Amino acid sequence: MRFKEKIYLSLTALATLIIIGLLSYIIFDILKNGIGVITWEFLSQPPREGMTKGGIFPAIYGTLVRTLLMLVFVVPIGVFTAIYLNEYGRGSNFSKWIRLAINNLASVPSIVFGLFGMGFFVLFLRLGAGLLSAALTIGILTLPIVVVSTEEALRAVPNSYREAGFALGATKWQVIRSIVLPQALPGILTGAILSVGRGMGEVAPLLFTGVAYYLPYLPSSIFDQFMDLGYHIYIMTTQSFNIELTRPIQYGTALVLLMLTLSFNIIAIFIRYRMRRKRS
Amino acid sequence: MEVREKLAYIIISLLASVAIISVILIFIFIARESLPIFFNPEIKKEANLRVFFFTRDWQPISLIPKYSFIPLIVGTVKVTIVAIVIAFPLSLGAALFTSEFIPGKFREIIKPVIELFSAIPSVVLGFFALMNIATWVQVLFHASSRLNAVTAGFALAFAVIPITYTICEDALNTVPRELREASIALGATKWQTAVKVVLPAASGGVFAGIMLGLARAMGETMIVLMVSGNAAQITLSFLDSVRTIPATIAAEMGEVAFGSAHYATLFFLGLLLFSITFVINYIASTLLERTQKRLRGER
Amino acid sequence: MVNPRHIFDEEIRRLRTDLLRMGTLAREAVDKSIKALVNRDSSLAEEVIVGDDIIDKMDLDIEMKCMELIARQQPMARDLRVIGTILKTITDLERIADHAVDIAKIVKILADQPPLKPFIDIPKMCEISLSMLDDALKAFVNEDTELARKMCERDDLVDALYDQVFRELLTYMMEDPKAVVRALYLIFIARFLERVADHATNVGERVVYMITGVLKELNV
Amino acid sequence: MVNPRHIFDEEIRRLRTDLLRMGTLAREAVDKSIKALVNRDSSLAEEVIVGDDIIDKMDLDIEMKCMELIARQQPMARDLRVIGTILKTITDLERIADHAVDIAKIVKILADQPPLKPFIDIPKMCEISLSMLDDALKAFVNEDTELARKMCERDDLVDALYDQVFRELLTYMMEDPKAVVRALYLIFIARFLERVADHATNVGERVVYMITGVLKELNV
Amino acid sequence: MNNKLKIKISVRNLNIYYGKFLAIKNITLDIPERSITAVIGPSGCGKSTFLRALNRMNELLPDVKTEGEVSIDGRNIYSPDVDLVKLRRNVGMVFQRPNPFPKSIFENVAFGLRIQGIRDRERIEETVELSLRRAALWDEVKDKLYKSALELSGGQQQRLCIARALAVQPQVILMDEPASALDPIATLRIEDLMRELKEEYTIVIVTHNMQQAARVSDFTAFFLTDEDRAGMLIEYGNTSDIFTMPKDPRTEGYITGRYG
Amino acid sequence: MNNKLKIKISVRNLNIYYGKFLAIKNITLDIPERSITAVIGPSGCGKSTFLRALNRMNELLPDVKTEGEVSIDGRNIYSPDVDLVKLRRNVGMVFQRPNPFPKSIFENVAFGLRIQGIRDRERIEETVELSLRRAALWDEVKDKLYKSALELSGGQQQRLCIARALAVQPQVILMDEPASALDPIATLRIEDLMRELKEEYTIVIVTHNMQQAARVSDFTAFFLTDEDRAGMLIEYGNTSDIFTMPKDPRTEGYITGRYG
Ligand SMILES: Nc1ncnc2c1ncn2[C@@H]1O[C@H](COP(=O)(O)OP(=O)(O)OP(=O)(O)O)[C@@H](O)[C@H]1O
Ligand SMILES: Nc1ncnc2c1ncn2[C@@H]1O[C@H](COP(=O)(O)OP(=O)(O)OP(=O)(O)O)[C@@H](O)[C@H]1O
Ligand SMILES: [Mg+2]
Ligand SMILES: [Mg+2]
Ligand SMILES: O=P([O-])([O-])[O-]
Repeated sequence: MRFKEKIYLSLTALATLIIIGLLSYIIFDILKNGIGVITWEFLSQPPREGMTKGGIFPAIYGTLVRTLLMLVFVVPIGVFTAIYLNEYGRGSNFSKWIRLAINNLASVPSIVFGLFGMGFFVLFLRLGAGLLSAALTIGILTLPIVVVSTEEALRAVPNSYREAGFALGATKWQVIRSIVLPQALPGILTGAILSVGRGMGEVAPLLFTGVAYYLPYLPSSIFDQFMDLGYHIYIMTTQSFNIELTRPIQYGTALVLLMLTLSFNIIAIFIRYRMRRKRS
Repeated sequence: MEVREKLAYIIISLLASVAIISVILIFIFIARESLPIFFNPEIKKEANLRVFFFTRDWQPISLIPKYSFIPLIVGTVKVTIVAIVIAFPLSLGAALFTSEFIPGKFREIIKPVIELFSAIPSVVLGFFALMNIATWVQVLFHASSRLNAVTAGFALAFAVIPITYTICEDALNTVPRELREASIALGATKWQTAVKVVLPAASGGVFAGIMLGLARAMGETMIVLMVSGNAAQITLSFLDSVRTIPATIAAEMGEVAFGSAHYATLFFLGLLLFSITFVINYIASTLLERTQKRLRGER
Repeated sequence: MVNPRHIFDEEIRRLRTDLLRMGTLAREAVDKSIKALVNRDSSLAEEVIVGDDIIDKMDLDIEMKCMELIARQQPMARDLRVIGTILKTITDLERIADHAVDIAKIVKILADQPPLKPFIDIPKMCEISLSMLDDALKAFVNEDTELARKMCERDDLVDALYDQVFRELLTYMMEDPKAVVRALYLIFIARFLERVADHATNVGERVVYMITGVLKELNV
Repeated sequence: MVNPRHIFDEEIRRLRTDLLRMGTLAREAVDKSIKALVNRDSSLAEEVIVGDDIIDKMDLDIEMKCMELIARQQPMARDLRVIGTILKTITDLERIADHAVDIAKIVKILADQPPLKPFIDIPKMCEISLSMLDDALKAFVNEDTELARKMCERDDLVDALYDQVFRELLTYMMEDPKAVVRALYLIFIARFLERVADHATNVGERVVYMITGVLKELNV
Repeated sequence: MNNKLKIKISVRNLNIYYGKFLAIKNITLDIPERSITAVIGPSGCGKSTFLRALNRMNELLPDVKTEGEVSIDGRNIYSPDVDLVKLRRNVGMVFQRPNPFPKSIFENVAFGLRIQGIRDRERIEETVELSLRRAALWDEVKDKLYKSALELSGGQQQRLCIARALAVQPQVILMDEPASALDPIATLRIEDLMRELKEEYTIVIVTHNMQQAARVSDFTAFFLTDEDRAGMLIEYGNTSDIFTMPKDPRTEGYITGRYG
Repeated sequence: MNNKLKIKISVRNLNIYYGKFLAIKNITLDIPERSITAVIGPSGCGKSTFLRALNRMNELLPDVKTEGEVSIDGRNIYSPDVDLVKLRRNVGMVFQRPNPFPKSIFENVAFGLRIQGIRDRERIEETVELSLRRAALWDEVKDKLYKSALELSGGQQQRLCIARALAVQPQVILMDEPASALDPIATLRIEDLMRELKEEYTIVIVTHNMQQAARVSDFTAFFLTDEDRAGMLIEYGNTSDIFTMPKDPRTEGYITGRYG
C-alpha cells in the first residue's frame, strides 16, 4: 500500500517535472542562443542586406502598434460583455448565446480567424490588409480572454455587495460603477494584459490580414501593412534565402517576442495572485 | 437618472452582442467564400464533396488540381494523436500533483509556472521544435525526415499541455476540500482519495480538458506549418512528413487566385475546421458546466 | 416519523412519574397519620415522621431535575408550563407531607391520653382532602381540566367540616378543662387537613394552568 | 465594554425589585396584623385582609414574568438559579402574607373580646420572624450568604418562643373556660408567626442556593 | 395584538411566485411601528421571500411575480408609480452575512449619501458619525475611520452594515438572519442594538433561531409550508404569547421542536 | 467528573502551532468512553484544531506542529509507528457541512470498505444497510440506494455522512459543528442520533451552540483564548454542572452570554 502510493506519487511528480523541465529548456535554449544577438542596434535598426543583417525594429514596432490598436477594441467590448453576462443578463437566453459564442471564439483555430479577417475586414469592409484589419482580427481572437477574466473578477464580487447597494437605494448602474467595477478592476487589468500577451504572439491570423515580409518604412497609417515579430521568425526560419546564416537573427527575434509575451503574462499572474490573496 | 440607466443598458447590450455577431460573421464569411463549391458550376467540376472525400491526392497547383482532403485529414489526425498521447498523461499527472499532493504554497508557484507555457507564442514553439525536437526525434527514431508527424505532434503537445493542464487542475481544484477530508478521515490514502473521490467528481472537467486540448491540437497552425514537413500523403507511419488542414490553409491561401476553386476549397477547409471545433467546444463546455454545477449544486 | 424531541419528552415523562410518586407518598403519609390517630398507633405515626425524609429528598431532586432540564433543554410553551407546574406542585406536595408529619407528631402525643370522642368528622375531612389530592394528580396525569376544576369545588366541603370540627371541639374545651389539650391538638389536626385540601386545590389550579396556560384561583 | 446581556440583567433586576416589593408588602402585612392585634385595631386588620389581593396578584405576575423570562431568554447557570429562587421565594412570601391575613381575621374576631393578658411574647415572635425575613431579603439583595445563614439560625428562637406561648396559653385555657376561645386564637396566631419564621428560613436557604448552587436545609 | 400601536406596514393577501411556484400564499398581517417583529419558521417556508417583498428586493430576481398589497404608512408600495429607489431608502436592509463594501469604514457609511449625489463634506461627516453612533460602533471605530471595513470583526462588520443602512435615514429596517454568521456574544450585541433601534425604527427580522426571536422581538409571525410547499402565516401575535402559549398546535409543535 | 467511566481518549499537555502561532496551549483532559463530550468556546479558541488533533487531520495542513500526547486506549497516536490509515478508521469524523461524495447513497457508505480492498458484495451490502440503520436513515433511503446522495436533504445528507463514518467501524466519532448548517428540526434529529450512537461509540463534538452542548452532551469542555490568542481549556466537567453551576467565572460569563 505504502509502496504503491509512493510510486503513483512519484509518477505525478515526474509529469510535473517533465513539463517544467521542458518549459525551462525552451526558455533556456532561446535565451542562450538569442541573448548574444540582442544589442541596441538589433532592437532599433531595420533589417539590412536582404534581412541577413541589421535589426528587427520595424517588426517590434508593428507588433506593438497592432497590439495596442487591438487593446482599444477588445477591452471595452470584453469588459462590457462580461458586465452584461454577469450583471444584466443572468440566466437570460441572450447571455446563453453570448456565452456559447465566447466559448466558441476561444477554441476557433487561429487560422480560421485569419480567413475571417481576410473575408470580412479586408475584403468585405474594404479596410485593406493592414494594421487595422489585423488588430480587429486579433481582437476578436482575444475577446474571450478579456471576457473570461473580467467575468471571473465580477463573479468574485459577492452578490451581497450588490444587494446591499440596491437596498441602499442605488440604481443598477450606480451599483455596477461604484461597487462592482472598482472591485473587479484587477481582474479587468489581468484580462487586458493577458490579451496583450496572447495577441502579440499570434501569427496565423495575420497571414492574410496585412503582415508584410519586408517593409522599407514604418507604417504611417492604420491601413498600412506592417512587419511582425512572430511572422518574422516564421519567415526567417522557413522562407529566407539563407536559413542557416540568419540563425542568430531568428534566435534574437524569438527571444524578443518570448520576453514580451512572458513578461506580460508574468505581470498578469502576479496581479491575479495578489488579487486572490487579498480576497481570501 | 432613468435615462442614464436605460442608456447604460442599451450600450452594454450592444457591446455584448459583438461576440455573437462575430461568430455568426465568421461562419457567414467563411461559408460565403466556400459556397462556390456547391453553386459555381465551373468550380464544382474541380472541387466537390466527392473529390474531397473520395479521392486520394491533394495537389492543388498541379496542372490538373487534385483536392482530396484525405491526406490532410490523415495528417491532422496523426499529429493530434501524437500531441494528445504526450500531453494528456503529463497534464493530468501534473494536475493531480499540483492539486492533490503538494501543499498550498508550492501549488501557488507551480501552477502559474506551468501555465506560463501558454505564454510562449506558437511560432516560438515551432522555432524551438525546428531547432531541437526535430533533431531529437531523428536521433531517437531514426526518421528519414526531420520534419514529421511525431516532431509536429511533440511540439503541438507543448501547446496542448497548458490548456489541458489548466482545465484539469481547475476541475480537480473545485472539488470541495471537505470531500477530500471526508475521504482521508475514512482512512483513505491520498492516492485513493485522488483517484476514487476527486477524479470522479471532476471527471467532466477532466474530459473537457482533453477535448479542448484536442481542439487546440487540430487547429494549431504555425507549429505544424513549421515542423510537419508539409507533405500531403496518406501513410501509416508517424515518422513521415504530414500536412494538416490548418497548415494547408496558411501555406496556400497567400498564393491562391481570388475566387478560384482552390480559394473556395481552402475556405471550405476552414469551414470544416470551424465546424469541428465548434462541436467539440460545445460538448466540452456543456460537460464543464455540468461538472461545475454538480460540484457547486451540492451545497 | 420519530418525534425529534423524544428524549426531552422522555425526561418530562420521568419527571411526571417522579411527581406522581411523590404525590402518592404524600397522600399515604396523610392517610397513615390519620389512621394512626384513629387507631392510636404510635409506631405508624413514627413511620410517617421518618418517611418524610424521602419526600423532602424527592422535592429537592425533582426541583434540581427541573432546573437542569430548563438549563439543558430550553423548554418553551407547553413544555415549559409542565416544568413550571411540576416545580410549584412539588412545593404543595411537600407541604402536604409536612402536614402529615405535623399530624403524626400530635398522634404520638395523644397516644398516651384517653380518646376524647370517636373520630367521625376528622377521618371524613381526611378522606375528602385526599380524594381531592387524588383527583388533582389524576387530572395531572390525564391532563383533564374538567376533573381539576371539579375537584377544587370540594374544598368548600372541607372548609365546612373544619368549621364544624372547630366549633365542636371548642365546646369540649370550654366544658372540660381536662379535654383542652386533646381538643386543641385535634383542632390543629383539622386545621392541617384543611390545609391539605388547600394544597390539593393549588395542584388542581396548576394543572389547569399547565393545560390552558391560564393561571387563576379556582376556589377562593 | 457594554454587557451584552444587559437587557436580560435589567429584566432580572426588575424582577428582583418586584420580589423585594412583594417581600416588603408581606412583611408589612404581618407587622400590621400584629399591631392590629396589640392595638385591637379592626380597621387595620381589615386593611391587611384587603391588601392581600395585591400580594396575590404580585405573586402571579412575578411567576408569569419568570416563566416568560425562561421562555424568552434561556437563562443558564446563575441566571437560572436567580429565576428559580425568585419562583420559589414568591411562594413563601405569598404564604407569609396569607398568614398575615389569617392573623388579621382572628384580630377582627378578638376585637370584641376583652384582652386576655398583655402581649409580650407574640410581638416578640413577630419581631424576630420579621427580622429574619428582613435579613433574608437583605441577603437576597446583597447576595450575602453569611447573612442568610445567620438569619436562619434565629428560627430556633422563634420555635422556642412558640413553645413557651403555647404552654402559657394552654394553662390559661385549662384554668378558665371563658379564656378558651381567645387563648386558642392566640395559639393560632403564634403558630402562624412560627410559620412566618419558617418561610423566612426557606427564603434564606434559597438565597444560599442562588449564590452557591447548593440547596440544603439550613435549619431543620 | 396590541391595538394601541400604530400600524407601519400592512400586508394584504400577499402571494409571491417564483415562476410558477407559489412561494408564499395569502399572507395578511400588520406590523406595528417602532417595534421588532420576528418572522420564524422552518427552512424554505418563505421567510426571506416575505421580507424581501417589503422593499421589493425580490424584483432583482428574474421571474418573480407578486400579488396583493403591501402598504407602508398607508401607501401601497406595489402601485406602479412608486419610486423604487426612494422606497429602498425608506426601507433599509441588513443581510445574513456581514457585507461591508471593501472600502473604508467611512466610505461604507457614506455610500448611501454619495449615490444620492450629496457632496457636502461636512454633512456627510455628520451623518456618518451619527449613524455609527446609533449603531453603537462609533467608539470602537472612531480612530480608524479610514481603515478598510474588512479589518473589523464579524460582529463589528454587521453593526457597520446597520450603520450604513441607517445613514440613508430609513424608517423601516429589514434584517434577514442578521446574526446567523456571528458568535453568541456578537449576536447578543446585535440583538441589543436592535432593541435600541426600535425606539426610532420599525424592525422586521427573519431568524432561524427561535431563541433569538423569543429574546428580541415584540411580535412574532410563524410561517409554515402547506402540502404544495407554499409558505403560509400560521400564527401572529405577541412574542410572549407565542412562546408561552401559542394558539395553533403547529406553532406549539415548532417552537418546542416537535414539528417537522 | 464521573470516575467510574473508562477513559477512551487521554490528552496530555497538547500544544498545536500553525507555523509560529500557538493555536492551542497545554490542553490536558480525559474523554470517557461511550459518552458525548462537547467542546464549546468562542470563535477561534481552537475547538476545531483540538478536534482535528484527535485523528491527526491537522497534518493535512502544511506547517502544523503538534506537541504533547494524545492517547487512545492508552496508545499515543502521535508516536512515530502509528499507522495513520488505521488511526483514521478507528476515529471517524463528521464535518460541519454535510459532504457526501457525488456518488450514489450506497457508494457513499461503501466507500470506506472499498478503499480497504473489500470486494465481497454481500458483506458490503450488509455493512451498508447496518450503517444506514444505525444512522437512522435506512427507512428513508432504502428505496433509492442507487440515487445520487446529493438529492437528499441537508439533514439526511448529514446522517448519510454519519453512516459513512460508521461503516468503517470506528470507536470514536469526531463531529465539528455537525448541525450548524441544518434547520432546527434536522438538528434535533442529529442530536437524537448522537444520543443513540453513544451507546456504542465515544463521541466528541465541537459546537458553537451552547444550547446544543447543553442538550446533548454528557461532558463539556470550555475553551477560551488567552492574551496571545492561544486556546486554553478553562473548565471541563459534567455538562449539568457546567450549565447549572460552572466553577470558573469565565465559564459562567460565557454560557450566560456575558463574556466577550
Ligand atoms: N430565486 C428563487 N427561485 C426559485 N425558487 C426560490 C427562489 N428563492 C427561493 N425560492 C423558493 O421559495 C421558497 C421560499 O424560499 P425562502 O428563501 O423565502 O425561504 P426561507 O424561509 O427564507 O428559508 P431559509 O430559512 O432556508 O432562508 C423555497 O421553497 C425556495 O426553494
Ligand atoms: N490553517 C490555519 N493556519 C493558520 N492559522 C489557523 C489555521 N486554522 C486555524 N487557525 C487559527 O487557529 C486558531 C484556532 O482556530 P480553530 O479553527 O481551531 O478555532 P475554532 O474554535 O474552531 O473557531 P470556530 O468556532 O470559528 O470554528 C484561530 O486563531 C485560527 O485563526
Ligand atoms: Mg431565508
Ligand atoms: Mg471550528
Ligand atoms: O404550610 P403553610 O404554612 O403553607 O400553611
